[in-house]
Amino acid sequence: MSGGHEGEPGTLERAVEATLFAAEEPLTVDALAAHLGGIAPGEVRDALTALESHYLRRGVHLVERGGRWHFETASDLAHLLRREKEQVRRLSRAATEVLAIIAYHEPVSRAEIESIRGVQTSAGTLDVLLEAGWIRLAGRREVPGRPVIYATTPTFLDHFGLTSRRDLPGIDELRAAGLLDPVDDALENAMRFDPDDEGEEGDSA
Amino acid sequence: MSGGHEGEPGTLERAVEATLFAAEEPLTVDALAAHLGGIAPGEVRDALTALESHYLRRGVHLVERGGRWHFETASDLAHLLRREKEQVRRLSRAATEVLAIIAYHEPVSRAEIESIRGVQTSAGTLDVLLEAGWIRLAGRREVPGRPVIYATTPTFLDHFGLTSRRDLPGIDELRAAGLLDPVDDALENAMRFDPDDEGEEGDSA
Amino acid sequence: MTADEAPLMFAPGDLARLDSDALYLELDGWEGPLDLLLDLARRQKVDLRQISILALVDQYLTYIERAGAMRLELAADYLVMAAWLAYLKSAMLLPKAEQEDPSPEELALRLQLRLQRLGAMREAAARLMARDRIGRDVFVRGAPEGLRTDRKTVWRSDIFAVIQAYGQVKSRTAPRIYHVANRPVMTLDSALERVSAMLGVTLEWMEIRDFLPPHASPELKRSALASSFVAALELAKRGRAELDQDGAFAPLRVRRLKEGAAQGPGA
Repeated sequence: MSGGHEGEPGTLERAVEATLFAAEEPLTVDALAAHLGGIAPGEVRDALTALESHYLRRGVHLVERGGRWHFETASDLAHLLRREKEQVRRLSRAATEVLAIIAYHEPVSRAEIESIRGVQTSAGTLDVLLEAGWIRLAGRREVPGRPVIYATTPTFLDHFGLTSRRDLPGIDELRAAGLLDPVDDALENAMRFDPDDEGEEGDSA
Repeated sequence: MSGGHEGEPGTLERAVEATLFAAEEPLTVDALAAHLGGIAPGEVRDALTALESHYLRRGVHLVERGGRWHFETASDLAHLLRREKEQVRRLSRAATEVLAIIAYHEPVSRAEIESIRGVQTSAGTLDVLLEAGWIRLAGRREVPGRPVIYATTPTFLDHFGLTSRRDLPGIDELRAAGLLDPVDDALENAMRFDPDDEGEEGDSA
Repeated sequence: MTADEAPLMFAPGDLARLDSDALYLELDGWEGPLDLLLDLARRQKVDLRQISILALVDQYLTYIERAGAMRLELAADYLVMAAWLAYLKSAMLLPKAEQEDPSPEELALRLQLRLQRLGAMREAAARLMARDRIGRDVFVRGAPEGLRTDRKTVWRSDIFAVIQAYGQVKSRTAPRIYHVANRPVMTLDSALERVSAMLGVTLEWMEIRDFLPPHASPELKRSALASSFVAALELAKRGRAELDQDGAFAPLRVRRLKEGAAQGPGA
């Protein structure tokens, strides 16, 4: 990498830039390294960091979503770029809630989703989210009945501009307040301890 | 970034950058101006000029083709878009036999190869040798049907470390080396199992 | 709060709608009793942790009563919840004395915790939907060139493999000459002749070994033994000789049959 101030981007930086521009989907550091002919991942990471800061002031940003990198337009330009045709999937309120519950609790079973919402979840709601590529089947919970459990996907992080699940709005506060713990755990904590207690130890997240 | 000539890109420059990045096809100055809410074309042109020079050193260039602007991979990095991945494979036994027959008998037609080998030879086997660059079409035999005849190439001599075909040991030498001793084919196969060999005769790999 | 969330957030003036005809529309928007309870709780404009379950229960029951009066086909879920809340209410109003295991306080707390969780998720969903979303607020490259990886096979071999392969082809396809060794044998015919002649000498039992040529090579001897045995069998079949053996592998003896006793098919 050519040192100094920004000025001339190094060869690898240019190669990473070109590759990510041309890629049809976000790429991991490893995928980039492999595509560039077996560069050390560390060097790719350095190039990404340099690019990220270079593009910070531009109309296009380099962002990391769930370990995968891609370019996207700067969010502050949204008002200029918004398209006439709505490209974004409109979600029903039910689907929105289910998505949030999965994202904040993952992995989570349908029964657990239903216990939070207090209503049955129609199969169609999960289908919509699966089809959008935002959630996936994440195996089965090893409890009687072995229910299927759901989790979010990298595409979900990508779509909502989240670097990782830790970026979910307010997730730290919700966890600290015990609001991501099952009601039974919270109840036990509330009955046993001072209500102000944060019920942290039952944390299963 | 030390101020320099470039400095912070202005909002219009950033907007043009983002618009061209997100566009599905190259855009004219007028289309850009309209898309950005009726900016004066002159300003758009200025922004394009600034962008063009900014991207000159990058891995992606802003280029104009027939009055339309778009981003494209820097030409010196175009090879990144189409990478070749080399995969080394050992020549199958069938192909090795065919190659040996061509080397010893060249120029030789497929029918002659088959009569020497005593088994049919799939077109795929010859294709592999052609692809490897070890054999070439050496014209046609002037007999009824004018079959294609094959011969080895300089690449063949090169790869196998031969100065000329005369370096190939003669029949007498082969016999002396025990290479003409009858072998039980089944036993022989069992002794030197070659994973590439499987189904070679029938397939076209 | 973007346009997406508008239907699920209630403006401060919403309470008024409780008394209006809009009731059914709101029911359409709700999926179940917990939903309705949460909404009622929100209207109290208090933190869900401070909420008065008793007040909430009252509101819910009032609501269901009115809705029921106007429209009968209220979902069973709503009525079950109403019944359960009515029970909860009465339990909470009764003296604390000897309550059943899940105390009304516990039931109320459980309800409150559930509402908190649903409320938290609903808010989280709203915040999630309000983020800059790809295809709406931010855009990825419109026409990416795409990356392609062409696999190219590089073939590898070596000269020994080629020479060896040629040797195998040659040896596999070379015409093979089969030699049949010319071994010394005694044919059945000559054995028959020999045994017949020797049997003519005496009427005594003779061991089959005695019929063999005394100076023959071991190979010829084995052949002679086999042929002589078959010859003996043949003679027995013709009624000209009889065989005798004490047991398996015991010496095999042969004797000429008297001419008169011969009933064979004739020679």
